[in-house]
Amino acid sequence: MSGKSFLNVATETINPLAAVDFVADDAHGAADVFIGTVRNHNLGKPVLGVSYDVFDDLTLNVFQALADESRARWGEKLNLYIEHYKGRLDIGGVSIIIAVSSPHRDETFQACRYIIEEIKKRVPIWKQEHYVDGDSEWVQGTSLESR
Amino acid sequence: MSGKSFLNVATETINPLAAVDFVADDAHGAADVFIGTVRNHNLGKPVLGVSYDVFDDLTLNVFQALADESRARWGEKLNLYIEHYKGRLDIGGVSIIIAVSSPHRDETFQACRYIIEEIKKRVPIWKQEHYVDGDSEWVQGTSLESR
Amino acid sequence: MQTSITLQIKLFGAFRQFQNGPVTLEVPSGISVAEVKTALWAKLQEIKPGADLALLHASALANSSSVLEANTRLTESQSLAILPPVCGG
Amino acid sequence: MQTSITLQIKLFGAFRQFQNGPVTLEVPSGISVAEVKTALWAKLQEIKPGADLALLHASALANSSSVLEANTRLTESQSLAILPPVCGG
Repeated sequence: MSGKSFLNVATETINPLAAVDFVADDAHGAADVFIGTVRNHNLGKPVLGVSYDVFDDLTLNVFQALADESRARWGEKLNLYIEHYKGRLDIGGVSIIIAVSSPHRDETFQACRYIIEEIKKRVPIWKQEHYVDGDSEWVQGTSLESR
Repeated sequence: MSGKSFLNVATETINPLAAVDFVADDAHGAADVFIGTVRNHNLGKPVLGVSYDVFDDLTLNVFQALADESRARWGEKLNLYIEHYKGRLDIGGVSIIIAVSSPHRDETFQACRYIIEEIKKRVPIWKQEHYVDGDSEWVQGTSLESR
Repeated sequence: MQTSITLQIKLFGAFRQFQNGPVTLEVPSGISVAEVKTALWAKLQEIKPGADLALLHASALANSSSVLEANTRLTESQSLAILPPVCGG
Repeated sequence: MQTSITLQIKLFGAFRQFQNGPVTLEVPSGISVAEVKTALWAKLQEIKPGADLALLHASALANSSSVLEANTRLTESQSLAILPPVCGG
Protein backbone atom coordinates (compact mmCIF):
# COMPACT_ATOMS: atom_id res chain seq x y z
CA MET A 1 0.00 0.00 0.00
CA SER A 2 1.30 3.43 -0.96
CA GLY A 3 2.09 6.06 1.66
CA LYS A 4 0.23 9.34 1.81
CA SER A 5 1.12 12.78 0.46
CA PHE A 6 0.29 16.35 1.42
CA LEU A 7 1.35 18.78 -1.32
CA ASN A 8 0.59 22.44 -0.88
CA VAL A 9 1.29 26.04 -1.80
CA ALA A 10 0.73 27.92 1.46
CA THR A 11 -0.44 31.48 1.91
CA GLU A 12 -0.68 31.13 5.69
CA THR A 13 2.30 30.60 8.01
CA ILE A 14 3.83 27.16 7.55
CA ASN A 15 3.49 25.02 10.68
CA PRO A 16 6.33 22.50 11.13
CA LEU A 17 4.34 20.44 13.61
CA ALA A 18 1.61 19.84 11.02
CA ALA A 19 4.24 18.27 8.75
CA VAL A 20 5.67 16.10 11.53
CA ASP A 21 2.20 14.95 12.57
CA PHE A 22 1.14 14.24 8.99
CA VAL A 23 4.00 11.87 8.20
CA ALA A 24 3.84 10.07 11.57
CA ASP A 25 3.03 6.41 11.04
CA ASP A 26 2.94 3.41 13.39
CA ALA A 27 4.89 1.38 10.85
CA HIS A 28 7.60 4.03 10.37
CA GLY A 29 10.58 4.46 12.66
CA ALA A 30 12.15 7.50 11.03
CA ALA A 31 11.27 10.93 9.68
CA ASP A 32 13.51 13.57 8.14
CA VAL A 33 12.26 17.13 7.97
CA PHE A 34 13.87 19.94 6.01
CA ILE A 35 12.94 23.52 6.83
CA GLY A 36 13.99 26.48 4.73
CA THR A 37 13.84 29.96 6.27
CA VAL A 38 14.55 33.52 5.17
CA ARG A 39 18.11 34.53 6.06
CA ASN A 40 19.12 38.05 7.06
CA HIS A 41 21.73 38.20 4.30
CA ASN A 42 22.49 36.88 0.83
CA LEU A 43 25.80 37.15 -1.01
CA GLY A 44 27.00 39.50 1.70
CA LYS A 45 24.05 41.88 1.36
CA PRO A 46 21.68 42.45 4.32
CA VAL A 47 18.15 41.28 3.53
CA LEU A 48 14.91 42.51 5.13
CA GLY A 49 12.53 39.96 3.68
CA VAL A 50 11.68 37.86 0.65
CA SER A 51 8.60 37.64 -1.59
CA TYR A 52 7.87 34.30 -3.25
CA ASP A 53 6.01 34.20 -6.55
CA VAL A 54 4.52 30.79 -7.39
CA PHE A 55 2.83 29.30 -10.47
CA ASP A 56 0.55 27.16 -8.30
CA ASP A 57 -0.85 24.63 -10.75
CA LEU A 58 2.43 23.58 -12.27
CA THR A 59 4.13 23.66 -8.85
CA LEU A 60 1.63 21.13 -7.52
CA ASN A 61 2.15 18.97 -10.60
CA VAL A 62 5.91 18.96 -10.05
CA PHE A 63 5.43 18.22 -6.33
CA GLN A 64 3.34 15.21 -7.37
CA ALA A 65 6.05 14.11 -9.81
CA LEU A 66 8.65 14.38 -7.02
CA ALA A 67 6.45 12.30 -4.73
CA ASP A 68 6.11 9.64 -7.43
CA GLU A 69 9.83 9.64 -8.18
CA SER A 70 10.69 9.40 -4.47
CA ARG A 71 8.39 6.42 -3.94
CA ALA A 72 9.79 4.70 -7.03
CA ARG A 73 13.33 5.08 -5.68
CA TRP A 74 12.92 4.79 -1.91
CA GLY A 75 9.75 2.80 -1.40
CA GLU A 76 6.01 3.01 -1.91
CA LYS A 77 5.46 3.37 1.82
CA LEU A 78 7.01 6.84 2.13
CA ASN A 79 4.76 9.46 3.66
CA LEU A 80 5.51 12.88 2.15
CA TYR A 81 4.69 16.45 3.10
CA ILE A 82 5.84 19.17 0.71
CA GLU A 83 4.74 22.77 1.27
CA HIS A 84 6.08 26.05 -0.14
CA TYR A 85 5.09 29.51 0.90
CA LYS A 86 3.71 32.10 -1.51
CA GLY A 87 3.84 35.79 -0.59
CA ARG A 88 6.12 37.92 1.54
CA LEU A 89 8.11 36.64 4.52
CA ASP A 90 10.24 38.46 7.06
CA ILE A 91 13.60 37.17 8.34
CA GLY A 92 13.17 33.74 9.94
CA GLY A 93 9.92 33.04 8.10
CA VAL A 94 9.53 29.45 6.87
CA SER A 95 9.55 29.35 3.06
CA ILE A 96 9.50 25.58 2.63
CA ILE A 97 9.03 22.40 4.61
CA ILE A 98 9.61 18.87 3.40
CA ALA A 99 8.91 15.91 5.68
CA VAL A 100 9.50 12.29 4.73
CA SER A 101 8.83 9.25 6.88
CA SER A 102 9.70 5.62 6.23
CA PRO A 103 10.22 2.38 8.15
CA HIS A 104 14.00 3.08 8.13
CA ARG A 105 16.09 6.25 8.22
CA ASP A 106 18.27 5.99 5.14
CA GLU A 107 15.29 6.41 2.82
CA THR A 108 14.05 9.47 4.69
CA PHE A 109 17.36 11.33 4.41
CA GLN A 110 17.83 10.44 0.76
CA ALA A 111 14.29 11.27 -0.35
CA CYS A 112 14.18 14.52 1.62
CA ARG A 113 17.46 15.67 0.12
CA TYR A 114 16.39 14.64 -3.37
CA ILE A 115 13.15 16.59 -3.11
CA ILE A 116 14.73 19.86 -1.97
CA GLU A 117 17.44 19.66 -4.65
CA GLU A 118 14.88 19.00 -7.38
CA ILE A 119 12.58 21.75 -6.12
CA LYS A 120 15.38 24.29 -6.52
CA LYS A 121 15.78 23.25 -10.17
CA ARG A 122 12.33 22.26 -11.36
CA VAL A 123 9.55 24.05 -9.51
CA PRO A 124 8.16 27.35 -10.90
CA ILE A 125 8.85 29.52 -7.87
CA TRP A 126 10.72 32.85 -7.81
CA LYS A 127 12.28 34.77 -5.01
CA GLN A 128 12.41 38.57 -4.75
CA GLU A 129 14.73 39.87 -2.05
CA HIS A 130 13.97 43.12 -0.28
CA TYR A 131 17.01 45.04 0.95
CA VAL A 132 17.62 47.47 3.76
CA ASP A 133 18.13 50.34 1.29
CA GLY A 134 14.56 49.90 -0.03
CA ASP A 135 15.73 48.16 -3.19
CA SER A 136 14.34 44.80 -4.36
CA GLU A 137 15.77 42.21 -6.70
CA TRP A 138 14.60 38.95 -8.31
CA VAL A 139 17.14 36.28 -7.47
CA GLN A 140 18.81 34.56 -10.43
CA GLY A 141 17.81 30.95 -10.84
CA THR A 142 17.94 27.81 -12.94
CA SER A 143 16.45 27.92 -16.44
CA LEU A 144 13.66 25.46 -17.19
CA GLU A 145 14.42 25.85 -20.90
CA SER A 146 17.14 23.26 -21.31
CA ARG A 147 15.16 20.42 -19.84
CA MET B 1 31.20 32.91 16.89
CA SER B 2 30.14 29.36 17.64
CA GLY B 3 26.54 28.21 17.30
CA LYS B 4 24.53 26.97 20.26
CA SER B 5 23.78 23.45 21.48
CA PHE B 6 21.00 21.82 23.44
CA LEU B 7 21.96 18.30 24.54
CA ASN B 8 19.55 16.32 26.67
CA VAL B 9 18.36 12.98 27.97
CA ALA B 10 14.60 13.43 28.22
CA THR B 11 12.22 11.77 30.64
CA GLU B 12 9.26 13.82 29.43
CA THR B 13 7.70 13.59 25.96
CA ILE B 14 10.04 14.97 23.30
CA ASN B 15 8.60 18.05 21.60
CA PRO B 16 9.70 18.47 17.97
CA LEU B 17 8.71 22.13 17.90
CA ALA B 18 11.11 22.91 20.75
CA ALA B 19 13.95 21.54 18.61
CA VAL B 20 12.88 23.52 15.54
CA ASP B 21 12.53 26.72 17.58
CA PHE B 22 15.87 26.21 19.34
CA VAL B 23 17.94 25.95 16.15
CA ALA B 24 16.12 28.81 14.37
CA ASP B 25 18.56 31.60 13.60
CA ASP B 26 18.25 34.81 11.57
CA ALA B 27 21.55 34.04 9.86
CA HIS B 28 20.57 30.46 8.95
CA GLY B 29 18.54 29.54 5.90
CA ALA B 30 18.26 25.79 6.48
CA ALA B 31 17.47 23.26 9.19
CA ASP B 32 17.37 19.49 8.99
CA VAL B 33 15.49 17.58 11.67
CA PHE B 34 15.63 13.84 12.23
CA ILE B 35 12.93 12.19 14.33
CA GLY B 36 13.10 8.57 15.46
CA THR B 37 9.90 6.91 16.62
CA VAL B 38 8.87 3.51 17.99
CA ARG B 39 7.70 1.22 15.18
CA ASN B 40 4.95 -1.37 15.58
CA HIS B 41 7.26 -4.14 14.36
CA ASN B 42 10.91 -5.15 14.27
CA LEU B 43 12.40 -7.98 12.24
CA GLY B 44 8.89 -9.11 11.42
CA LYS B 45 7.77 -9.33 15.05
CA PRO B 46 4.91 -7.12 16.31
CA VAL B 47 6.10 -4.67 18.99
CA LEU B 48 3.97 -3.05 21.69
CA GLY B 49 6.50 -0.58 23.03
CA VAL B 50 10.15 0.02 23.80
CA SER B 51 12.03 0.88 26.99
CA TYR B 52 15.25 2.89 26.67
CA ASP B 53 17.99 2.51 29.25
CA VAL B 54 20.52 5.37 29.25
CA PHE B 55 23.85 5.98 31.00
CA ASP B 56 23.13 9.72 31.23
CA ASP B 57 26.54 11.19 32.08
CA LEU B 58 28.49 9.44 29.36
CA THR B 59 25.66 9.97 26.88
CA LEU B 60 25.84 13.72 27.39
CA ASN B 61 29.62 13.60 27.00
CA VAL B 62 29.30 11.77 23.69
CA PHE B 63 26.59 14.21 22.54
CA GLN B 64 29.05 17.02 23.29
CA ALA B 65 31.78 15.22 21.33
CA LEU B 66 29.39 14.84 18.38
CA ALA B 67 28.56 18.54 18.54
CA ASP B 68 32.27 19.41 18.53
CA GLU B 69 33.01 17.01 15.67
CA SER B 70 30.09 18.36 13.64
CA ARG B 71 31.21 21.97 14.04
CA ALA B 72 34.78 21.03 13.13
CA ARG B 73 33.56 19.42 9.91
CA TRP B 74 30.57 21.53 8.88
CA GLY B 75 31.14 24.91 10.47
CA GLU B 76 31.33 26.58 13.85
CA LYS B 77 28.00 28.30 13.23
CA LEU B 78 25.88 25.12 13.39
CA ASN B 79 23.07 25.21 15.93
CA LEU B 80 22.47 21.72 17.31
CA TYR B 81 19.68 20.08 19.28
CA ILE B 82 20.21 16.44 20.32
CA GLU B 83 17.73 14.78 22.64
CA HIS B 84 17.14 11.10 23.45
CA TYR B 85 14.33 9.66 25.47
CA LYS B 86 14.87 7.51 28.59
CA GLY B 87 12.08 5.25 29.81
CA ARG B 88 9.20 3.44 28.16
CA LEU B 89 7.48 4.57 24.97
CA ASP B 90 4.44 3.23 23.17
CA ILE B 91 4.19 2.85 19.37
CA GLY B 92 4.72 6.22 17.67
CA GLY B 93 6.54 7.71 20.66
CA VAL B 94 9.54 9.90 19.79
CA SER B 95 12.76 8.26 20.98
CA ILE B 96 15.19 10.76 19.47
CA ILE B 97 15.28 14.14 17.81
CA ILE B 98 18.26 15.78 16.16
CA ALA B 99 17.97 19.27 14.67
CA VAL B 100 20.78 21.08 12.89
CA SER B 101 20.65 24.56 11.39
CA SER B 102 23.22 26.34 9.26
CA PRO B 103 23.40 29.20 6.76
CA HIS B 104 23.17 26.62 3.92
CA ARG B 105 21.40 23.27 3.57
CA ASP B 106 24.20 20.87 2.65
CA GLU B 107 25.82 21.18 6.09
CA THR B 108 22.51 20.55 7.85
CA PHE B 109 21.84 17.28 6.02
CA GLN B 110 25.39 16.03 6.43
CA ALA B 111 25.74 16.89 10.11
CA CYS B 112 22.30 15.54 11.01
CA ARG B 113 23.03 12.26 9.27
CA TYR B 114 26.46 12.01 10.86
CA ILE B 115 25.06 12.54 14.34
CA ILE B 116 22.36 9.86 14.09
CA GLU B 117 24.80 7.32 12.61
CA GLU B 118 27.35 7.97 15.38
CA ILE B 119 24.72 7.86 18.09
CA LYS B 120 23.74 4.35 17.01
CA LYS B 121 27.36 3.24 17.41
CA ARG B 122 28.79 5.33 20.26
CA VAL B 123 26.17 6.41 22.75
CA PRO B 124 25.46 4.24 25.84
CA ILE B 125 21.77 3.66 25.23
CA TRP B 126 19.95 0.31 25.15
CA LYS B 127 16.60 -0.66 23.77
CA GLN B 128 14.30 -3.30 25.26
CA GLU B 129 11.41 -4.29 23.03
CA HIS B 130 8.10 -5.37 24.53
CA TYR B 131 6.13 -7.85 22.45
CA VAL B 132 2.46 -8.66 22.11
CA ASP B 133 2.96 -12.05 23.78
CA GLY B 134 4.20 -10.37 26.98
CA ASP B 135 7.82 -11.18 26.27
CA SER B 136 10.59 -8.56 26.31
CA GLU B 137 14.03 -8.57 24.73
CA TRP B 138 17.12 -6.34 24.79
CA VAL B 139 17.98 -5.48 21.19
CA GLN B 140 21.44 -6.52 20.00
CA GLY B 141 23.75 -3.61 19.39
CA THR B 142 27.24 -2.40 18.56
CA SER B 143 30.05 -3.20 20.99
CA LEU B 144 31.93 -0.26 22.49
CA GLU B 145 34.84 -2.59 23.24
CA SER B 146 36.70 -2.42 19.95
CA ARG B 147 36.93 1.37 19.83
CA MET C 1 -6.92 31.68 -44.92
CA GLN C 2 -5.06 30.97 -41.69
CA THR C 3 -7.12 30.86 -38.49
CA SER C 4 -5.78 32.59 -35.43
CA ILE C 5 -5.70 31.55 -31.77
CA THR C 6 -5.62 33.58 -28.59
CA LEU C 7 -2.92 32.96 -26.00
CA GLN C 8 -3.22 34.36 -22.51
CA ILE C 9 0.27 34.42 -21.05
CA LYS C 10 0.71 34.80 -17.32
CA LEU C 11 3.83 36.67 -16.21
CA PHE C 12 5.86 35.46 -13.25
CA GLY C 13 8.86 36.63 -11.26
CA ALA C 14 10.86 39.38 -12.96
CA PHE C 15 8.27 39.60 -15.76
CA ARG C 16 5.80 41.07 -13.27
CA GLN C 17 7.53 44.42 -13.86
CA PHE C 18 5.68 44.61 -17.19
CA GLN C 19 2.21 44.11 -15.76
CA ASN C 20 0.57 41.99 -13.13
CA GLY C 21 -2.17 40.35 -15.18
CA PRO C 22 -1.63 38.10 -18.20
CA VAL C 23 -0.59 39.37 -21.62
CA THR C 24 -2.86 38.46 -24.53
CA LEU C 25 -1.42 37.48 -27.92
CA GLU C 26 -3.32 36.86 -31.15
CA VAL C 27 -1.20 34.46 -33.16
CA PRO C 28 -1.66 32.16 -36.16
CA SER C 29 -2.80 28.61 -35.39
CA GLY C 30 0.10 26.17 -35.69
CA ILE C 31 2.63 28.61 -34.22
CA SER C 32 5.62 27.00 -32.51
CA VAL C 33 6.48 27.65 -28.88
CA ALA C 34 9.72 29.31 -30.01
CA GLU C 35 7.71 31.67 -32.20
CA VAL C 36 5.37 32.48 -29.32
CA LYS C 37 8.41 33.69 -27.38
CA THR C 38 9.26 36.03 -30.27
CA ALA C 39 5.70 37.35 -30.33
CA LEU C 40 5.84 37.83 -26.57
CA TRP C 41 9.12 39.69 -26.96
CA ALA C 42 7.44 42.18 -29.28
CA LYS C 43 4.47 42.57 -26.94
CA LEU C 44 6.66 43.24 -23.90
CA GLN C 45 8.69 45.80 -25.88
CA GLU C 46 5.41 47.52 -26.67
CA ILE C 47 4.37 47.58 -22.98
CA LYS C 48 7.73 48.89 -21.79
CA PRO C 49 9.82 50.23 -24.67
CA GLY C 50 13.56 49.72 -24.26
CA ALA C 51 13.25 47.09 -21.52
CA ASP C 52 16.05 44.54 -21.26
CA LEU C 53 14.53 41.29 -22.47
CA ALA C 54 17.63 39.08 -22.22
CA LEU C 55 15.79 37.15 -19.50
CA LEU C 56 13.30 35.91 -22.08
CA HIS C 57 15.93 33.69 -23.71
CA ALA C 58 16.42 31.73 -20.49
CA SER C 59 12.68 31.58 -19.82
CA ALA C 60 10.31 28.74 -20.62
CA LEU C 61 6.70 28.64 -21.73
CA ALA C 62 4.49 26.22 -19.84
CA ASN C 63 0.90 25.29 -19.25
CA SER C 64 -0.38 24.18 -15.89
CA SER C 65 0.81 20.63 -16.35
CA SER C 66 4.22 20.95 -17.97
CA VAL C 67 6.96 23.02 -19.59
CA LEU C 68 6.56 23.13 -23.40
CA GLU C 69 9.27 22.14 -25.87
CA ALA C 70 10.42 24.88 -28.28
CA ASN C 71 9.22 22.96 -31.36
CA THR C 72 5.74 22.13 -30.02
CA ARG C 73 3.01 23.69 -32.22
CA LEU C 74 -0.12 25.27 -30.78
CA THR C 75 -3.44 24.97 -32.59
CA GLU C 76 -5.87 26.02 -29.88
CA SER C 77 -6.47 29.10 -27.80
CA GLN C 78 -5.15 28.51 -24.30
CA SER C 79 -3.63 29.90 -21.17
CA LEU C 80 0.17 29.69 -20.83
CA ALA C 81 2.80 31.09 -18.52
CA ILE C 82 6.26 32.50 -19.10
CA LEU C 83 8.66 31.18 -16.47
CA PRO C 84 11.99 32.89 -15.80
CA PRO C 85 14.76 30.76 -14.27
CA VAL C 86 13.44 29.33 -11.00
CA CYS C 87 14.81 29.61 -7.48
CA GLY C 88 12.35 28.09 -5.03
CA GLY C 89 13.16 26.55 -1.72
CA MET D 1 50.99 -5.64 51.53
CA GLN D 2 48.75 -4.74 48.61
CA THR D 3 46.05 -2.11 49.22
CA SER D 4 42.58 -2.72 47.85
CA ILE D 5 40.12 -0.38 46.12
CA THR D 6 36.33 -0.46 45.89
CA LEU D 7 34.61 -0.35 42.52
CA GLN D 8 30.93 0.39 42.25
CA ILE D 9 29.79 -0.93 38.89
CA LYS D 10 26.48 0.23 37.46
CA LEU D 11 24.62 -2.34 35.35
CA PHE D 12 22.88 -1.27 32.14
CA GLY D 13 20.69 -2.88 29.51
CA ALA D 14 20.63 -6.66 29.62
CA PHE D 15 22.77 -6.63 32.80
CA ARG D 16 19.82 -5.24 34.70
CA GLN D 17 18.51 -8.81 34.94
CA PHE D 18 21.14 -9.39 37.64
CA GLN D 19 20.10 -6.50 39.85
CA ASN D 20 19.02 -2.91 39.43
CA GLY D 21 21.53 -1.15 41.62
CA PRO D 22 25.32 -1.21 41.18
CA VAL D 23 27.51 -4.20 41.98
CA THR D 24 30.36 -3.61 44.44
CA LEU D 25 33.77 -5.22 43.90
CA GLU D 26 36.74 -5.17 46.28
CA VAL D 27 39.82 -5.54 44.09
CA PRO D 28 43.58 -4.98 44.45
CA SER D 29 44.85 -1.52 43.57
CA GLY D 30 46.54 -1.53 40.15
CA ILE D 31 44.06 -3.99 38.66
CA SER D 32 43.62 -3.74 34.90
CA VAL D 33 40.26 -3.05 33.26
CA ALA D 34 40.40 -6.52 31.67
CA GLU D 35 40.85 -8.05 35.11
CA VAL D 36 37.92 -6.04 36.47
CA LYS D 37 35.76 -7.72 33.85
CA THR D 38 36.90 -11.12 35.12
CA ALA D 39 36.09 -10.12 38.70
CA LEU D 40 32.70 -8.86 37.56
CA TRP D 41 32.11 -12.16 35.76
CA ALA D 42 32.62 -14.02 39.06
CA LYS D 43 30.34 -11.63 40.92
CA LEU D 44 27.52 -11.95 38.41
CA GLN D 45 27.84 -15.76 38.51
CA GLU D 46 27.45 -15.51 42.26
CA ILE D 47 24.31 -13.35 41.95
CA LYS D 48 22.71 -15.59 39.34
CA PRO D 49 24.44 -18.97 39.16
CA GLY D 50 24.52 -20.49 35.68
CA ALA D 51 23.64 -17.23 33.87
CA ASP D 52 24.93 -16.87 30.30
CA LEU D 53 27.67 -14.26 30.51
CA ALA D 54 28.78 -14.30 26.89
CA LEU D 55 27.50 -10.71 26.66
CA LEU D 56 30.24 -9.61 29.02
CA HIS D 57 32.93 -10.23 26.36
CA ALA D 58 31.33 -7.68 24.04
CA SER D 59 30.72 -5.21 26.87
CA ALA D 60 32.87 -2.25 27.85
CA LEU D 61 33.75 -0.69 31.18
CA ALA D 62 33.42 3.07 31.32
CA ASN D 63 33.34 5.96 33.71
CA SER D 64 31.08 8.94 33.20
CA SER D 65 33.46 10.59 30.76
CA SER D 66 34.75 7.76 28.59
CA VAL D 67 35.06 4.09 27.76
CA LEU D 68 38.16 2.54 29.39
CA GLU D 69 40.86 0.63 27.50
CA ALA D 70 41.42 -3.00 28.55
CA ASN D 71 45.00 -2.35 29.70
CA THR D 72 44.23 0.74 31.82
CA ARG D 73 45.12 0.16 35.49
CA LEU D 74 42.94 1.42 38.33
CA THR D 75 44.50 2.64 41.57
CA GLU D 76 41.58 4.47 43.16
CA SER D 77 38.14 3.53 44.34
CA GLN D 78 35.57 4.77 41.82
CA SER D 79 32.24 4.36 40.16
CA LEU D 80 32.20 2.58 36.80
CA ALA D 81 29.58 1.16 34.46
CA ILE D 82 29.40 -2.01 32.41
CA LEU D 83 28.03 -1.23 28.96
CA PRO D 84 26.63 -3.98 26.74
CA PRO D 85 26.63 -3.32 22.96
CA VAL D 86 24.63 -0.13 22.35
CA CYS D 87 21.59 0.48 20.16
CA GLY D 88 20.31 4.00 20.75
CA GLY D 89 18.40 6.13 18.26
